[in-house]
Amino acid sequence: VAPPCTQERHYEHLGRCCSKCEPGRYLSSKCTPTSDSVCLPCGPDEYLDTWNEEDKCLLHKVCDAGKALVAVDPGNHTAPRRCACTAGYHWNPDCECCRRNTECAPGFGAEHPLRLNMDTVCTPCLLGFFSDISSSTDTCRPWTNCSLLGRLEAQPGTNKSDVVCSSSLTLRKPPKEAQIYLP
Amino acid sequence: VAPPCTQERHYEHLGRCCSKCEPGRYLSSKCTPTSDSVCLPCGPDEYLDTWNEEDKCLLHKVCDAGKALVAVDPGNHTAPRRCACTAGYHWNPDCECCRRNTECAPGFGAEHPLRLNMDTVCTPCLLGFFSDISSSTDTCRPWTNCSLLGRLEAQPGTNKSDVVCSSSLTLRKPPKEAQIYLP
Amino acid sequence: HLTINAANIPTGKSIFTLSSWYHDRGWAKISNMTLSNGKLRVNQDGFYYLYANICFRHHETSGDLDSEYLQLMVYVIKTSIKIPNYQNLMKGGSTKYWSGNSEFHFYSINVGGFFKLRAGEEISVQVSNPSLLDPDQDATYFGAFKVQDI
Amino acid sequence: HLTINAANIPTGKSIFTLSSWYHDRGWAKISNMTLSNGKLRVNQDGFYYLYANICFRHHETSGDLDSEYLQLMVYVIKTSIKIPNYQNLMKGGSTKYWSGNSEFHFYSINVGGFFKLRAGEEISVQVSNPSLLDPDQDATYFGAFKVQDI
Amino acid sequence: HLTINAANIPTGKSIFTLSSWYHDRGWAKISNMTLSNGKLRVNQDGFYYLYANICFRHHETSGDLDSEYLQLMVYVIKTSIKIPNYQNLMKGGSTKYWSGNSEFHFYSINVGGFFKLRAGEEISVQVSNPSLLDPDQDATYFGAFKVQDI
Repeated sequence: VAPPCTQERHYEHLGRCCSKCEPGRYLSSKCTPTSDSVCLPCGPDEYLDTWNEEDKCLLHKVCDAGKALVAVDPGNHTAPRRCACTAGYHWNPDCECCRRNTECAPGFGAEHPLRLNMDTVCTPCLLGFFSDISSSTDTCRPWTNCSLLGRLEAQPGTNKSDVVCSSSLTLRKPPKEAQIYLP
Repeated sequence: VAPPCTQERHYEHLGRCCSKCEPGRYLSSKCTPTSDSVCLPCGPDEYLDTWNEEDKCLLHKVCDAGKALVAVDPGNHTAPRRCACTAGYHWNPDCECCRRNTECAPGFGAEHPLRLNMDTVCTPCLLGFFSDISSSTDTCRPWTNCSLLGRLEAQPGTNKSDVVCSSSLTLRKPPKEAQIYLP
Repeated sequence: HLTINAANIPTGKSIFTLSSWYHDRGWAKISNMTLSNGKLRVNQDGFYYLYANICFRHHETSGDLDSEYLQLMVYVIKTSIKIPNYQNLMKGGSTKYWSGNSEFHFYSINVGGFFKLRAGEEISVQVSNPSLLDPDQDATYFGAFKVQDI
Repeated sequence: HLTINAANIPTGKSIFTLSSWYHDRGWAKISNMTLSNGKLRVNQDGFYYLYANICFRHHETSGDLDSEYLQLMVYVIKTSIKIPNYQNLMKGGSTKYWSGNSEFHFYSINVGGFFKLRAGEEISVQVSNPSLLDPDQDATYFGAFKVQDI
Repeated sequence: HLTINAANIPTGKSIFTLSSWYHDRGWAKISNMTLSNGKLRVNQDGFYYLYANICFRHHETSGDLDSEYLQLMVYVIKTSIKIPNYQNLMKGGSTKYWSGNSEFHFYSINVGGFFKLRAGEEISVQVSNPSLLDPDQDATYFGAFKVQDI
């Protein structure tokens, strides 16, 4: 029974059903009436990631440090290299270049985990948290717990500022179980 | 008598005197020993404004709003489209682009009628007229006639400023014929 | 030689594959190749010289630009039914500062190169800031001609 | 391939049809086409690849520019005895800000395209700001070569 | 068609003759001409169309530029064993102001021209600011193809 001429792994040539080259190899010469395709391995820095009848392999792209790119996957003969922007930058398809990550204004924090090659996602600080700086990495921080320090709250916290504890020490000893910080 | 082979409407081909195509049509095929030229009409957005032996019509230019151009004559199959700069701008052949119209400084007025696509022509304000602004459209304005308002002239006008009438009313009634304004 | 279809310039500023070209009016013409939804398809294997000329322009009457800092780019890309994603053949352009106080800005890019192309492969043109494209036939065009057989 | 006649660079800044090219010295050469007062005339119908490279430059020793805001452009145009006015085949260039405090400014434009030309048609080159033209033979030139018959 | 060898981009900013090109991978290919230490040697007399596309780029992560005022240039030159020093065939480029507060700058140059070349003559490419060269194969390349015999 003639092997099925599946399009994914075969091609038709001179009325014959010949085998394509596997990923990582290119078609050096087509099949002949008497012999099947001749496939040769891709050269340095080249790849082909599909069964193919290409007469040349594809060149790996350059993860150009001069464009703030780093290789996140070096790729090999059968898989393309993948690049991403260096920390603090994200890939912007409009300019096809690495743009500075957005800084979250005071009152907002950077959502974690920070995702490589993606812009910062800023979320407003929830009640009990604050951020008093512009940053593309810092999350909102919890308000200081004055009672833990045996102090009184002199000024309430906002989403942009920490609470201010009174300077004088209260005489009462702080309760044990209150040691754990708010999440 | 063979028709005269006038250059304007005929061309010579294979020793014959053949007819050119009229404006709006192009020469689809030249004459042969046995048949005259074959002319076909121009396609959409195309024109030919002369008797011709062209094998293709000319493309109408684009009155590109993105360059502040508007079509003053859309043109048709036999006449080219004509563009002009939108109001407030004039065609500058140096940059082949629409430049802002010049603003006439105080003491000068824009000559009317304003001509489309041409730069402002500023002329100094004549005696009795003034302009106290920079404008690419305003003409010089006549001095206010204090006597008409039954006032006295507190300050004389200049080419850049109006006369200033005294605030107090004079008792004398203004003479009738002085109603008409200076040209 | 294909010229931009002036009536169908895309808006927006993100990278856009131009799909609407004239092939039969003015300087535009095509032979031995086919144009299908903006892609110039190769019918005969051969060595071709590819070229593209893209003009960008902005006049103050169109209102302010979103940003005065622009990156105006052209990418000539190759796609083929056999290989899924596209490959960049040529790129050109410039970062630009188009300040608000000038009434008119203009910039043109030209790229060209000699490539081995197979029947079935398709050439198309991507640009940044498509809404700034100059629609004149002498401004924005691309093309190819065969120089040698393989 | 025609190179600019360095001895005959026009002055002034308005658009100017360059009429003085070398055709027989340095890299300049001409065959199967004729040069008459700056126009490259086609003698044989055919498909030609046309190209032009124009360089502009200004050194402070030449004094201040009238304006620091410039539009440096090239237009490759076609004229023919049969059709009165000229047609723009290709254009390129850029608006530029050449600030006074830099001593030297330079900018080059390149355009190219594939056109069907008829015997009798003429190609010529217009530029803006002719007095800023770089007179070197490797800087300012234009040319054409026939690729195919019609 | 030769593309820049990304692994071997020279540093520094003075004019540099590029000597390291790919000739056999990606879009790079060569036939009827030979590449020896970065020079493209002509084997057959003929009329050739020469072209070069050079891209420069700078990202703030590479640190500050020595100066924000740059002159980014390409020179395509011809050398031959018979004539000692080289001859400039084509040049292109621009003076640029790449201000520190932009995170990314990019600029591309394209030149092309039709030249009569003799067997034994060699074409090479000089650039200014080599450390700013974009190493992508679609960005920095040069090439030639023969159009006619002499």
